[in-house]
Amino acid sequence: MATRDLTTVDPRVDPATGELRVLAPGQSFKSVTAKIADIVLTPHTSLGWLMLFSIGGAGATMLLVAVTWLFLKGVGIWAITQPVAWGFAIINFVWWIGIGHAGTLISAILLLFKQGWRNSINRFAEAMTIFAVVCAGLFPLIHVGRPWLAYWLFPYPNTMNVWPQFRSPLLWDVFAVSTYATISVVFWYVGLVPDFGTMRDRTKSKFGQYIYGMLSLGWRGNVKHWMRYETASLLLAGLATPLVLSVHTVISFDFAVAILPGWHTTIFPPYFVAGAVYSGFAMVLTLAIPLRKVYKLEGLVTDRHIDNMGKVMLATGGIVAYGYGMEVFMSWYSASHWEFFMMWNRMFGPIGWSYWMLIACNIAIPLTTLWVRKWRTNLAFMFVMSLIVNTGMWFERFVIVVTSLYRDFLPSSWGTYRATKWDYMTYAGTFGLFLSLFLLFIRFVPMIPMHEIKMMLPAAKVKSEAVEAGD
Amino acid sequence: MAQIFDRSSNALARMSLVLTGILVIALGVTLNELQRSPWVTRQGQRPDQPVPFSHRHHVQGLGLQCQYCHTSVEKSSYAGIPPTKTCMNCHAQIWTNADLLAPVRHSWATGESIPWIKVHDLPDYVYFNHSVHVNKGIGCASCHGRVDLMPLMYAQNTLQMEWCLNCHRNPGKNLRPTSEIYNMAWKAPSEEKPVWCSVTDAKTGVPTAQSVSCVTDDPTRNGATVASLEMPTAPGAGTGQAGMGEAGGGGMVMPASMMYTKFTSQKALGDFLIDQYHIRPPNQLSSCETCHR
Amino acid sequence: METGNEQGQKAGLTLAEVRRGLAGVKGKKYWRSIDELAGTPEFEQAVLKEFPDAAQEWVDPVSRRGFLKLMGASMAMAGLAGCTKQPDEPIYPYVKAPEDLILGKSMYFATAYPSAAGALPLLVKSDAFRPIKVDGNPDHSYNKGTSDAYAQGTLLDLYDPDRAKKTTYRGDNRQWTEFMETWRSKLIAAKSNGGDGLALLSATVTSPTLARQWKEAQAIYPKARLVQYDPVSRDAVRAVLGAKDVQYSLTDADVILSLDADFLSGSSFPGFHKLTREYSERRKLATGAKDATMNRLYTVESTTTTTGLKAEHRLALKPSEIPAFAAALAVALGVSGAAAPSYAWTDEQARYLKALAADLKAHAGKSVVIASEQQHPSVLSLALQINEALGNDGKTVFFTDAVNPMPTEQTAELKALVNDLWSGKVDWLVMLNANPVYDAPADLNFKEAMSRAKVTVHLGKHADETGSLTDWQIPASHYLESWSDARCYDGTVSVVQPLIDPLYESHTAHEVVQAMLDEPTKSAYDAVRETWQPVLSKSGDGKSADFEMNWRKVLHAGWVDGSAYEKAATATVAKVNAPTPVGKDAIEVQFRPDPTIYDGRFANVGWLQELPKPVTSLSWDNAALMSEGTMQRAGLAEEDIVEISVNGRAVKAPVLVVPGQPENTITAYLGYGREAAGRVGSGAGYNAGLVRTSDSMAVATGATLKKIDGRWGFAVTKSHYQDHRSKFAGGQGTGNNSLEADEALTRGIIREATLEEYKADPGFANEGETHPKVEKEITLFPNWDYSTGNAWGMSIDLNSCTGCNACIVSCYAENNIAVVGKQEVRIGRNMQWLRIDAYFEGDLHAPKAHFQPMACQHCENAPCEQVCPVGATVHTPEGLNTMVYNRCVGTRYCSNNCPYKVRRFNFLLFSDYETESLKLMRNPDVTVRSRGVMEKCSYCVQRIEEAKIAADKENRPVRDGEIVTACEQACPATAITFGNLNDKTSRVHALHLNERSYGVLADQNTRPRTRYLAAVTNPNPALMESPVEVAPTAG
Amino acid sequence: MALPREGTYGLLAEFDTPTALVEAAKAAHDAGWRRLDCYAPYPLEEAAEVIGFHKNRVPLLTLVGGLMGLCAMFSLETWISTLAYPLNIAGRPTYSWPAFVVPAYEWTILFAGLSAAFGMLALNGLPSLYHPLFNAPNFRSSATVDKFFLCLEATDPKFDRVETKNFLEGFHPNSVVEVEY
Repeated sequence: MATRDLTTVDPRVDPATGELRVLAPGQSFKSVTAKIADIVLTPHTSLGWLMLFSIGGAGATMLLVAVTWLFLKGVGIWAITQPVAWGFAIINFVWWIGIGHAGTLISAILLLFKQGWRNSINRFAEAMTIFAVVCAGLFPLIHVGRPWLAYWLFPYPNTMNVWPQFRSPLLWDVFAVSTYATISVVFWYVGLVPDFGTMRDRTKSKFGQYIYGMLSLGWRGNVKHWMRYETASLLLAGLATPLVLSVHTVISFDFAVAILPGWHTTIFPPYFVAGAVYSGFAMVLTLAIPLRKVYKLEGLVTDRHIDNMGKVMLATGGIVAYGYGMEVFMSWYSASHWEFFMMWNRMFGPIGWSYWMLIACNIAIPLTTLWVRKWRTNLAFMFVMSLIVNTGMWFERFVIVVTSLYRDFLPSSWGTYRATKWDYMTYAGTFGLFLSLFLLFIRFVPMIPMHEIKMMLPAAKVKSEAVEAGD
Repeated sequence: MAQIFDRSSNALARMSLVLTGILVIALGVTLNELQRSPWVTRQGQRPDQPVPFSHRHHVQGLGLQCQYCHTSVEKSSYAGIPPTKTCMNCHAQIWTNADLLAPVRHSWATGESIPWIKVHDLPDYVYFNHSVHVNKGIGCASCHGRVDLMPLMYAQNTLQMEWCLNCHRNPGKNLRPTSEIYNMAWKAPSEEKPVWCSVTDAKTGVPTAQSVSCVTDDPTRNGATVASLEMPTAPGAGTGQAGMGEAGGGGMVMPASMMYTKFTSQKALGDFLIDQYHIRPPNQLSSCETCHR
Repeated sequence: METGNEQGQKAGLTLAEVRRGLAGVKGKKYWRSIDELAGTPEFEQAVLKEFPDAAQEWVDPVSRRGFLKLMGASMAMAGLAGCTKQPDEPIYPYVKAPEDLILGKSMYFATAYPSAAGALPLLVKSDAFRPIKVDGNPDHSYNKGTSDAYAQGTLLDLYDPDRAKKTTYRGDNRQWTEFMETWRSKLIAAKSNGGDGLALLSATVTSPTLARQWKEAQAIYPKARLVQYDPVSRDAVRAVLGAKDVQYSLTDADVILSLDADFLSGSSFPGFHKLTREYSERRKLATGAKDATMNRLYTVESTTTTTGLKAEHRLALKPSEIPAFAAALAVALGVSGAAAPSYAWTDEQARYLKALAADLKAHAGKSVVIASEQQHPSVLSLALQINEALGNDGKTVFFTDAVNPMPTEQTAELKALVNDLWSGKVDWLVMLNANPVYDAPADLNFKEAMSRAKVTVHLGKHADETGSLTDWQIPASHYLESWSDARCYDGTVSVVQPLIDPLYESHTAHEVVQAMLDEPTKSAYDAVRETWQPVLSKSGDGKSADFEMNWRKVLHAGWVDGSAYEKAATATVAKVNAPTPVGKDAIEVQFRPDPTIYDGRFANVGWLQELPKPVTSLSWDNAALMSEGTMQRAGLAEEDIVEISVNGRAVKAPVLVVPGQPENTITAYLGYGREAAGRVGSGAGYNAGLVRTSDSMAVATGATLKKIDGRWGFAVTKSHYQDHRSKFAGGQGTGNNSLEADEALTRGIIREATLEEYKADPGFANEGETHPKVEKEITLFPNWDYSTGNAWGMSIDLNSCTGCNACIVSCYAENNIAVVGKQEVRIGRNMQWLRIDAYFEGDLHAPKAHFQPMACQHCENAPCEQVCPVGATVHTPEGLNTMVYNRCVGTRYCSNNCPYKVRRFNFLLFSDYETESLKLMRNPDVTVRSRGVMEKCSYCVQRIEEAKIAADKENRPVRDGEIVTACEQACPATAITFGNLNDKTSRVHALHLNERSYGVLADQNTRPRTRYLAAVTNPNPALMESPVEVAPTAG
Repeated sequence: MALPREGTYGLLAEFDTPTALVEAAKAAHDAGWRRLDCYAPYPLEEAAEVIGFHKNRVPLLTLVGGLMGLCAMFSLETWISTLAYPLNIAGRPTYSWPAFVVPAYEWTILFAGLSAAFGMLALNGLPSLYHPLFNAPNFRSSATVDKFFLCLEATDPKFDRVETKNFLEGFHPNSVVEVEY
């Protein structure tokens, strides 16, 4: 019944299912191709793009300055000290990596679950992943005291006959993150190959033809190729799924394996992963909502997507909330003074405000409002919400790293932590880097996978009798 | 529309893929070689010294003892570079006008040091101690090579960590009787040139050398009638632990002078000396604090 | 990375070269340019506004070092081995080698550090003739090898790059000979009138030779005068005992009373080393629990000191109340003729007095009362009378001739001199190692007075406040550069022999005074020999002996045998009556020698500046120390700037609260607010001397406090956070007890019992919920086997440790630890490998405190090792947790995972690679750590290896006591013991088996190799209702 | 296979709908054609089915790759910690296999993923930037956009320029063009 009414009132709803439509009606192979490819192929670059890009560039430059100064002077220009020997660098690292997770999740896990609606957003979600990992990967490299020796973390034959120490979670990070970056890039590129083919065939410029031609590796849509291609994509998805889970698990080991109260927690892996997806989807929203508006993609990225992403955030946010809850519960239930004091200090210690900050941003605000579909499909609301959640997730890492460290076992060595301008500059700088990379992406690469959209069009269906015909 | 790429491009594309692979590997191999190359290690290079001092001439030719110049090699971590005075001991009388020796005379006259260039130059964070090596049966030649054959001094070995570990992990293969430390021409024992060693039962507190005495010609020929088969092979209840009390070969009854064990391989001699000299086990010798502080 | 090693030898070999290099080098400012400003509140405000730690980064330009680091980086990349391709390194061999020198082997020479409190016999380590470590002389009966913070610091004082380097006349360079000409000609002229108008102003004369020289000069110039002055004088002793000194012996003292005498916290108190040793020996409880005996310490003091905090019963009184209390005690003990001013003691105080008197009576003859020398003379006088009455004289109290050869009442003498200066009676004023412009009493206005003299001469190590104003400034030689002699506490004469040629064109007081004699150019060396010729020319039984041989013996041993003073059981004690206290509401300001930089003479010694002061943990500053009550009544907060007006003078000082400080009492440490101390000392702290007048050298009363604008940034190395935990979180919520100590006790970090409890339950340290015992068998993986070979371990006796800091400075010197500067310390980047944690327990008005030296515990299951991705910190077969600097990439993960937080990280390039003189000082056996590298206590691995090699060469095991860590070596209380746990006969093995031995945080299963002996106190049952000290009445 | 050949590559028929393509392909396959291929702008399973393409070897490659990664890393870790330079780390056993699992796990995925991607390309004979089909004018303009193609290749024994053309036109394609090498 309800669906009937909806059809009358709401054009966005698919009368067949009563669900919001994944694609707006009236798309054809040609129109889809044109719509998506022409965003890239248009020779004229919009002023808005240029402005944004210069902002991004400025940010990236600031990052460069900050890092140069860092290399000249040493990590001492940051606020890190005794006992808080890790600070912004590690916080940002975990934060960015977390954001990356949504991309892989959308492109891999939702693919396995045959969630058709993912097709419209997985391309730029993956791009976001890669750029986020780039920003994240920067930090472990620059945060070490002697960055010019960072390559010692890799096992390679040397004249010292010494090797990395494989019991250290940091070393696990090296492998987890490098694998994650590689697989993400490969997955992304594989997805791009056929579309590069389309671009090759649509672009007028000789140069464009060469570049896209090479990138497409000579793709020509042979159905056998398509079959292998589909298998490979599925396999990659199947591999990326355990990978994405493992990456944040390993990162949570950086803390969970240590003996520090507040770090030494078995619940970290699951709630780190959930938190990662949480923040990741928030970031996808932050990007999708403006993109959709600017490039008039409402037809391809519909309210259905926004709505679903809202639901995912609701779910993951719930898991995160459960994680916080368990931490508090265990600090009481474990009857361990260390745990108890840690939790007390987290809540009411000198920088307890940061804990309440994260509770507000990650639980209080989102988990009370995201239940309502009306709000879930309200763009402005969702945009703001996505920002709030990412702030909250940053504070989660801040709380874990700093408030656990600054008051640990020996009261005599308690200290405090005050970020310096260099901390802020480096952090802000990575936004610039991320922004510029992302802008380059939407300018030169089709931001929505055309062949996957085409598959979803009604015209793509082969009338069944055709196959049986003649038997 | 026509083709974008011509026929050859397929071949090219695949070739380039293969080439990239090869290049990466090649780069790795190069770097790996580079870090061990003389360009980095200075191995075998002869720097320009203020005086072209020839070890060959002084050691092989004139038969000077190593310690005559490197006085503190047995006592200190630092073997010692001879003061100008040491040179002048002789060169006040001979070659008094040789142009080659002008820097020496200048130094002697003005009291300014002769600025030699370090040939065996360890990184500053490596704490090497000559005295313990010399006292524990590592000969000069083992590290410095046949100095007596070097007209101009150069580093025989890389002196890189891997090279040090090579011996610290298996000291036996370079050990020799302390009496042979300064013998440049010392060769590991073999069937043709065996070595006979005897043990005066080593009591703790006496310097290493005194507990073992070795000879290179058969002691049984000159009088000592004891057959070496009566010998306990490689006497050694020794814990191999420096100074952990009872030394190998303790419970022997016969007078020391008569009890010679014959060694025909470096392996056997090495094991024997490891016991006698209480060489620390590899895990201790290759432990970081041994060289880095 | 670099070691002192290479350049050490080079430098050692061409000293001339180094001297050239030293001429006018400006070293690296590890104290950061801004620290010179740091004094001014404006700056502090600016800094506090944002990022105090980063502010400097804009200031100082990108350093050459910075670029080198980057180049190093690229080079490192090139040679994958991580060590860059090294440039040619030169070797500079000797031309003629000294025959007794073996390069690479250190030599040890006996000498002594002369000080007004009595010389400290030393054995100094010298590498290639560069003194690199100062330690006590182990053979000397006075200090038995122990030392103290000051003495350790004198090493850096020697190499201080800011020392005066040239003789100057009104600012331009002159030769020493030119001065001698003028000086001689003046003397010749003055001979006729008996030297009228000649005045020498010297720091307390400690050298018998100098005294002899002066006596002879006096004979020639009867009208010339020598005035001695030190801002920390011993006038009280002079007033009471004249030319005698009093000595204490605590070996047989069951009850010790300290009347404001801070004899445990540092060598500013005469006999510190001996007293601390004897005090702690009586607290070792070596006999085990059953028949354990201990001494008991009462402290009545006017500011919180470690002596007070170590005391079983501490009573905090205002400075002016102390004499009255002493008098009251004397009366209570029936001292004949003692009269106490009537004063309203609170019940607590009265009760304390009663119990104390009773306890002293009960231990007549086995007790001792020690009085402060910085108090009103009556305190010392009364203390001595009490001792006499108790029959302690001859048992625990002895009298000898004064340690200083020319004992005088200095303040009075200085006053007289200044009057003569004003009245123009002085035309030549020669100042020897004194800095009166800075430290003379403010009312004398010495600066002006000095200008009245026709010619002023200053012989000093630095061109300091005085030296920069005098006509002549002559560089003075450091005691490690020059010949002299001095008497130590028991009177034994030590010969001060130089360890190194003077680094600069410096000279000694001996030479200046010698110039007045017949052989004007006789060297200090000859002068000293001349002094002791008669003594050393006869043997013990008075027969004549070979002087040269005896002399060589003396130089070898370091002291003249049998030169100790006779100990008399009695002396004439001047009876001084105790003045009436000024009343509870009057604010008193008392002046004390600083525990780290004394009277300012060590102001430019980075080690001592950065050293956290006992009790307050304050470094790089002094402060107006007051109780919280006083602070609140004055409407102040910590770090506020307060103007203290007293004696009609005023000084601005930052405020810091001290637990246990008596109300309305402000303690001001001397020695700060220097203007011409050098790059380190100048501008640090405020000059308390500005309100110190000649009639209130110890205490100034009737001060008024006024808050003024601005705030001060303190560098306090430990948070002294007060508890605001709500009840549910287990807090008392009074906001008045230390969270740290509460936690420290709950977590079993500090474990303590009273003697009774200990006897009843010897195993108290390893029982109960907060004192868990850890079973080695409970483990997931097989335990590593350390049963063979050496297993290094350490034991620290918390009962003995008095928190005097000697160990920390010793560690500085031994391990080339960098000084980082105030700003870095403020944000917690101080580099000391060893720290002394002080936990205040209970009511902060009358706290109980626990001192705990904390360095790397060398855990067998070291959490730091497991998390290092490059294996830069690993475990050695002998159980050391070793740190390989040159493998470290600096992830700092180890520090995060270290439960003891004893690892230190070079966040910036803290080590000074540029200053020439400092290179000479470095220990060549320890790597100088560069930027980005983690470091920590290594159990002095360089000493371990040295001993092992020596032992291996002799085919013997390392003997117990053969390896002594730097901290152990310095400790006056012998609280630290290091050794081989596998050696069943070693001391440390026994101590680890002691029932009081426990591991800190052992419940984390870290299995520390350093274990602590739980403290046991011996309180007086009569005062047990309040086992903690008595709170002063809030005024 | 990249050898330049002369003459005809095959005949190319263009269709508007996937259905038309599938029907034509099925007919051709039933008619005994074996050297034929279909081209579509998106994965068109049915087309592959009807021309007899059922399974591929990408999964096998992936499995092999994964196992290689696993063995490589785990044995490297074991060798380093127990043989190359055994050190006492925090008193842990030198062979701390639980710690070695993580990197081994990551490398399994890394190698598997790479083999999947590159295996797929290799099996598809990519890159092949030049291909005769690109000579067909209509192919490049629309094959990757919205049109569906069936190509009967000259190498098939049944191939005959005229018959085959007629045969294809039987399916009413938009066009049938001859493709040159």
